[in-house]
Amino acid sequence: MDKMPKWADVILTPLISLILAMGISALVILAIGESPWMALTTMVEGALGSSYGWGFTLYYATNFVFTGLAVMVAYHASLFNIGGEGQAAMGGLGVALVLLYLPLPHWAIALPVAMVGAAAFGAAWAFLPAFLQAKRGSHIVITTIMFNFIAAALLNYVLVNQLRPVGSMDPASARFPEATNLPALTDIAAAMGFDWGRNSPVNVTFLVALAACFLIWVLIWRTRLGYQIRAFGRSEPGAVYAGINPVTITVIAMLISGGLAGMMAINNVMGEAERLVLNAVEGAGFIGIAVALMGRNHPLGILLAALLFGFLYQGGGELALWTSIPRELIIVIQALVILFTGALDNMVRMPLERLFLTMRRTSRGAVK
Amino acid sequence: MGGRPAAAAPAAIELRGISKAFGAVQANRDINLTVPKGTIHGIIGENGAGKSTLMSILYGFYKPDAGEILVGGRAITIADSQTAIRAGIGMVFQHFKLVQNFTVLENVILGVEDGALLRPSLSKARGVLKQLAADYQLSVDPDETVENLSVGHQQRVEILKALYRQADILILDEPTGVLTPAEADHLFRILEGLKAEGKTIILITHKLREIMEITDNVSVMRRGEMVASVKTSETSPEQLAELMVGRKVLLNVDKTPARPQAPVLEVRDLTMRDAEGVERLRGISLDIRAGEILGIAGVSGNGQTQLLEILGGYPEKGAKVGGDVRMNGAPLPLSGSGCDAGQRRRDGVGHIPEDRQVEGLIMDFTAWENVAFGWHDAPEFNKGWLMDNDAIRRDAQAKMERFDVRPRDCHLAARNFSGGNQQKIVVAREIERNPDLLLIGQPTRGVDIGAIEFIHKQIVALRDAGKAILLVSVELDEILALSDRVAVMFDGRIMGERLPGQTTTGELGLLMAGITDTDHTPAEAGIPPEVAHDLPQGRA
Amino acid sequence: DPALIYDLGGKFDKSFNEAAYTGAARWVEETGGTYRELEMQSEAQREQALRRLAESGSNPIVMTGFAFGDVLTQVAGDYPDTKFAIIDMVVEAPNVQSVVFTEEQGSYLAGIMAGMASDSGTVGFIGGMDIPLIHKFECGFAQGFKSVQPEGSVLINYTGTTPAAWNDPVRGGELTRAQISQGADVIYAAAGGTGIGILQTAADEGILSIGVDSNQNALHPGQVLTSMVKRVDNAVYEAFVAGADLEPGIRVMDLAAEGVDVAVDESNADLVTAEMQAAVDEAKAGIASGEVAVHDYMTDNTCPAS
Amino acid sequence: MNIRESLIAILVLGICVFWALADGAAAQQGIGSALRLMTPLLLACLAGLYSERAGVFDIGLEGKMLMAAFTAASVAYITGSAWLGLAAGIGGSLALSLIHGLASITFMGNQLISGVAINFLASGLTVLIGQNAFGLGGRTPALTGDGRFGPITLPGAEAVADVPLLGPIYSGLISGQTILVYVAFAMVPITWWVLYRTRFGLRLRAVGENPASVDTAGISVTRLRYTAVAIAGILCGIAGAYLATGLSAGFVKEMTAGRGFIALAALIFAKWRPWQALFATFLFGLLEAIANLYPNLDLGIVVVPSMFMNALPYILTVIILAGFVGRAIPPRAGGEPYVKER
Ligand SMILES: Nc1ncnc2c1ncn2[C@@H]1O[C@H](COP(=O)(O)OP(=O)(O)OP(=O)(O)O)[C@@H](O)[C@H]1O
Ligand SMILES: Nc1ncnc2c1ncn2[C@@H]1O[C@H](COP(=O)(O)OP(=O)(O)OP(=O)(O)O)[C@@H](O)[C@H]1O
Ligand SMILES: [Mg+2]
Ligand SMILES: [Mg+2]
Repeated sequence: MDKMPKWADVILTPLISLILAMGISALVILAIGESPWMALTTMVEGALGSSYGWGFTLYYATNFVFTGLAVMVAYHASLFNIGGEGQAAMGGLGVALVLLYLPLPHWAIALPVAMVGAAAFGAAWAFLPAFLQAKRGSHIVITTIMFNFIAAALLNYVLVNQLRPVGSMDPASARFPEATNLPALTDIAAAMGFDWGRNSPVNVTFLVALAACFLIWVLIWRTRLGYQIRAFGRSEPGAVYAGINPVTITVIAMLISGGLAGMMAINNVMGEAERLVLNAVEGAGFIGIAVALMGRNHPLGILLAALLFGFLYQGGGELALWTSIPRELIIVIQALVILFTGALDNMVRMPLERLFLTMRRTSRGAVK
Repeated sequence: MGGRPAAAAPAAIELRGISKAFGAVQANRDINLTVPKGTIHGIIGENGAGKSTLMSILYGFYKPDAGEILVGGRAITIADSQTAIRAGIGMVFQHFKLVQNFTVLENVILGVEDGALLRPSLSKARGVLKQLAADYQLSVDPDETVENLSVGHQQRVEILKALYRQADILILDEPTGVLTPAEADHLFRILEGLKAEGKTIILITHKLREIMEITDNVSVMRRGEMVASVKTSETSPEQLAELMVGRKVLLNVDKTPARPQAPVLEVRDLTMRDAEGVERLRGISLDIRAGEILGIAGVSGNGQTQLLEILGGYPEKGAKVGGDVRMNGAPLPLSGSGCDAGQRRRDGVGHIPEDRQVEGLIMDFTAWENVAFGWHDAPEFNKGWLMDNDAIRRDAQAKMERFDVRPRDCHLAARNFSGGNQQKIVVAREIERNPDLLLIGQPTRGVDIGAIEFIHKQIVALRDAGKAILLVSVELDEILALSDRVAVMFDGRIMGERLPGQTTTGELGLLMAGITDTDHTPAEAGIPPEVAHDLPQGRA
Repeated sequence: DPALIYDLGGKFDKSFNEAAYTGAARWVEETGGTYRELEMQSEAQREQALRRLAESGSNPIVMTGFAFGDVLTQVAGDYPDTKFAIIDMVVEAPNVQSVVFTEEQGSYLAGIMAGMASDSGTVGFIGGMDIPLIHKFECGFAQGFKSVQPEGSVLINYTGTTPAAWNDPVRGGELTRAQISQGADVIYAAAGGTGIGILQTAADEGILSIGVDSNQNALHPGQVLTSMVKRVDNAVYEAFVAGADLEPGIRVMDLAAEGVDVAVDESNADLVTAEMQAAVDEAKAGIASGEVAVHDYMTDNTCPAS
Repeated sequence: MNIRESLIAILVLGICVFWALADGAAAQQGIGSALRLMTPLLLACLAGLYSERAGVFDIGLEGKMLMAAFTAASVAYITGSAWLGLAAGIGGSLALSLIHGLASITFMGNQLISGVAINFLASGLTVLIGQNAFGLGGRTPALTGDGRFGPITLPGAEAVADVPLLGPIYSGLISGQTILVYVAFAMVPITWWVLYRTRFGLRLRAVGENPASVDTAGISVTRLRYTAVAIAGILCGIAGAYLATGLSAGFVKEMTAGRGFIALAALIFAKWRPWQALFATFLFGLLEAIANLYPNLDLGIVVVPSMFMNALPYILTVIILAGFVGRAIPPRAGGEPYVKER
């Protein structure tokens, strides 16, 4: 029996939580002697006020969608994958190898091939933790943390010693061939005849991310595999009774998860940097955890949470770029948003539920 | 059974106008109840009627929205369980509140330690426990970890907890749901002993026989309200059943003699060693023919679970299984590929597992999702790559209709149904698959009599449709009522087979304790002496 | 107005970016002018920052760090009227000045001083993240040391493989202790914020350390042998002074151009003996005349001295 | 403890003995280094142990340590007293614990999200406040003198310094650490004792396994869990203070460098037990110390690049975990808020 209408739970609760987070952020900004209003307008203007700002917001959101989905798929199998960071980094390696060593004449061909490369490398990096968890009971949280460090070391080695052009100071691969560069959404808009700014990093990968949201939704809630993943995640003995093989499902779920995290590389490595740099993931793997949890492990929620974080990233970036507010403030704001919408949500929900319950009681009383 | 008259003395417990709502659900509505001192008071009611809630309020676990509680004639506010304990109330919950990886001693002293250090409390408790064990024949090894105890012994621990806290008023919520007849009988003798000492007991149960046997008074709840309170001596099971359910209930299974045909399942010399190397099955051989129900009686933990799991296609991890099992003449693989629960289902084996909440259902899934559970590969539930959710929902709705699952809402999560209704979902799912062989474990554990009647009918109907049924139950009554043949399991062996019409609970009870006709001492293979001496004596 | 963009490490990294800031601050002090400054949050922002600054009329735009190289190559052409200066990287474009430092030369001098100060014949090098740039420091240092003590040995450690390697003073301290236990009595820290822990531990344990980038001698007076200063501040200052007339092309900030040097001031005056100073001066002259060739790791990714 | 349970201990001691025999001097330095490196890990690990044993998962160990490192360094700098710094470190960490408690106990929120938020909060706030207060980009000025915890020479250390075996161990390793190291090590038997020998420990373990059992015994689940979370805060506070005022001399942004996560890994490794936590964190410290001492392992044919030596502790962890440690079962009620009525 629901205590309050679904819309209130889905819209009202997060909204009020968000307002609370913003309120506290405003206090923090006041405390460091800046104007919250100016900060807010700068953020909104910077993130949403121009095609340019939107471009960045969506670009970041694309990263978070992939890592968020990665966390989500594993989470449904009751696996806490905090290895998104390493898997995304390895995905970048996959993209780089594919694009540097395969002759791909056009981006439309390069994209699917690179996606395979990214997903394969990301999945490969998730395989061992998954296998060890399933077969040996090695806790996936430890192994994925360890694999993040190992991925960083491996990537460092490969970039510095193998992929770096001789004489280059930058531990980064060579640029990918021109032909494989993904069109930015602004270019697509221009080709379709309207002007949507230029030079913003959001590219076709955003559309891939939207498709991924949809496909993952289908996978989890519409396919047998998804059903098995969810059933296994809720009850392992139940899954065994139902003929669902725990080892297979653990491995498959983690492969999908790792593959998704790896796919993030399409956006940042292939779409934006157009070469592989060190630390290309920049913490998106960890943000993915927050995004997935805040999105209540549902693709639509993840999309919204990713957009919110994209907004915070870009708005916050603008704030740091063009005002004297230090960039760490944005981290604080992110923290508050995560805290209030993700962990303290019941602080808002409980009184709301009580309100709706009394409202229902009194209205029922009035009818009688 | 005459409790001493308590005419002048104040009632041990008096509840006045207790109401409690969980969100929009009114679990208790304006309840009044008086329990005289030194009596055993029964409370019955359908699943979800509000019995557990009412008792939890009395024990300070929930706070009532309205109402008054009088203990020994004095009105007190029971804000938490500590208050209740201090007022002399003890409660054994329906779902035990034990810490599984603690020892018995640790569980007993939790919350009533004597000081900041454990050692003195532990040694004191050890002494008290020894005394209690002697006084009430409630012996358990104080140093054993609770998860290693059988449910029956876990319940003893719960009772010991209450006695250790010197409870004068003892509430037991469905204590016999998990007990063998012998254990239940033993429990009742303890309760009578306690009553003789002047203690007051409130007993919740779904078993009318127990009400009639031991209580002085009985109260009936329905949909959150107290609909009747009567003297046990002035009522009958039929009347109580009707009060409870609101309609007439058939208390006995109505079935015609079996007409068995060709064997469906042939098990030869089935053995099993678990991952730790313990022998769980020691050469089981049995046959089940189409159109008959083979009942397996036995104290739980004697290999029934392993038997069901192996036949169901999922022997526990690391187990070694040997022997030969054939279904309709074809061998069933017992390990490796081919031995999985999905394949078994395709081979025509249905399975109602012993624990509906851990295995049979995914509690967070909706009812309709659970209707496809285990059968998610079935062609009618799938459309190419995708699952056909509409088809599953239609199927679920129809099944819930036929099996009278309440509420009839297939979008509700399984955990929001009462236990009886959860069980109906599982039964509907497995029976309606029309399997050649149906494995059933504990079909009616904790289910109210209305639902029991229904589930029993369905099982018999399946038999009459010519299917083979393996029924495992610790309820001897149930075994005797449903089975066409009864096999008794003890320590991984079949001790013997009987025909229900030609045996008694007494004889079966002996077999369950590992005692055969030729051998009248308890078998050495690890049967605790207290079980042996708890055996029911000729209650036919 | 000119503009300055700091790399991801941030303005106050106590080393490279901070040196750039110092240069800009000096310019402000001397000219009273104003400038814009930005700190990067993410890789993707680099291009955005460059374009926005260029479009808003900042000129010249100075950026610190090789990581801007790739982006600048893309962007510079779009703003032919804006001058850019990039530090630590060569970008070939008509409106870009590429400022590169000969860290190997400065490190060579530091190596000479270490070699003369070391009694044990063992010195240490601790780098931050394991990237080529830092190997350049390492290699120059090793060559300088070997030129004094050909039989001596150089212990080499890197803090890590993630950006956390730049901010882990605890690890830096432990690496220092590890090197000390292996006999090192002078340790050269090229590790950003991690270096703070290295210099601290060296001071605590009573051995000498060598700072990097900025002059860190004063952090532990009398215990920091010297600092291999990399005059990013000069590069920034000069670029700011040149303003829109900034000269494109490669600008090599070598010893001769006072782009790199070993710092001697009152904090370490007592440590630098006269013969040490003489040896350094001699090496400087040798390098200037081409008599002493210090190998640059970057040319072939190898180091003759290790 | 059976053989399997004490495997980490045997392994760790085995490595130490082998190392000491092979290269005594290096081993002494390496083990000393391991002791220092493990101290913050151990404290954070025990912090997690209290919290998680009470059923509150805590992935915010990193953030709490970071906050503590910052507040400790700031106050130690301002007052010149390491002890006041320690108090401030504990205070800073406790403040975050309170938030975690509020979110995961009172408001029955998601404990993982709360932990993530705390990590972000600490990472942002430390630099923000630090920059505002000291203007050094989040660094605090270097601590000197009494602003730091100095090494303590234990009685008799000099006397036995030259005795073989005992000398290197007692004078070289055991003596000469800062007080906080001894505190950390003392916390292991104390934790064991509290957990298994006191009423509080019994209740704490019970509330992490089955909060309903505690509730029906008339004990407040909320109060117990808050206490546990607060203890976690105090221990993280000591860990952070040790990082900033014991091991180094001031705060540098992000100076915890992932140690909170390693502590978490160690906690799982140790299966939530105090003695095993000691050995698990020692193992991590030891592996790191080994990697520090042999940065370029020359295997004759190939020189193992430093990147791989850097990753070696993590690789070995995975191998050990998969090879020996087996399944780790967390406290049964862990991660779940105690909800009585829905
Ligand atoms: N903790 C709870 N939170 C919300 N609702 C609850 C809770 N416990 C019980 N309820 C509601 O209260 C009603 C009464 O439940 P209760 O457990 O008292 O039934 P019962 O009579 O003990 O049933 P059974 O015979 O199955 O044990 C249920 O229908 C349920 O909806
Ligand atoms: N914590 C709870 N939150 C919501 N509903 C609950 C809760 N606990 C019990 N219920 C509901 O109360 C009803 C009765 O539940 P309860 O657990 O008392 O007995 P039951 O499930 O009917 O079990 P049994 O068949 O074993 O007697 C069910 O509808 C159940 O979903
Ligand atoms: Mg019930
Ligand atoms: Mg009940």
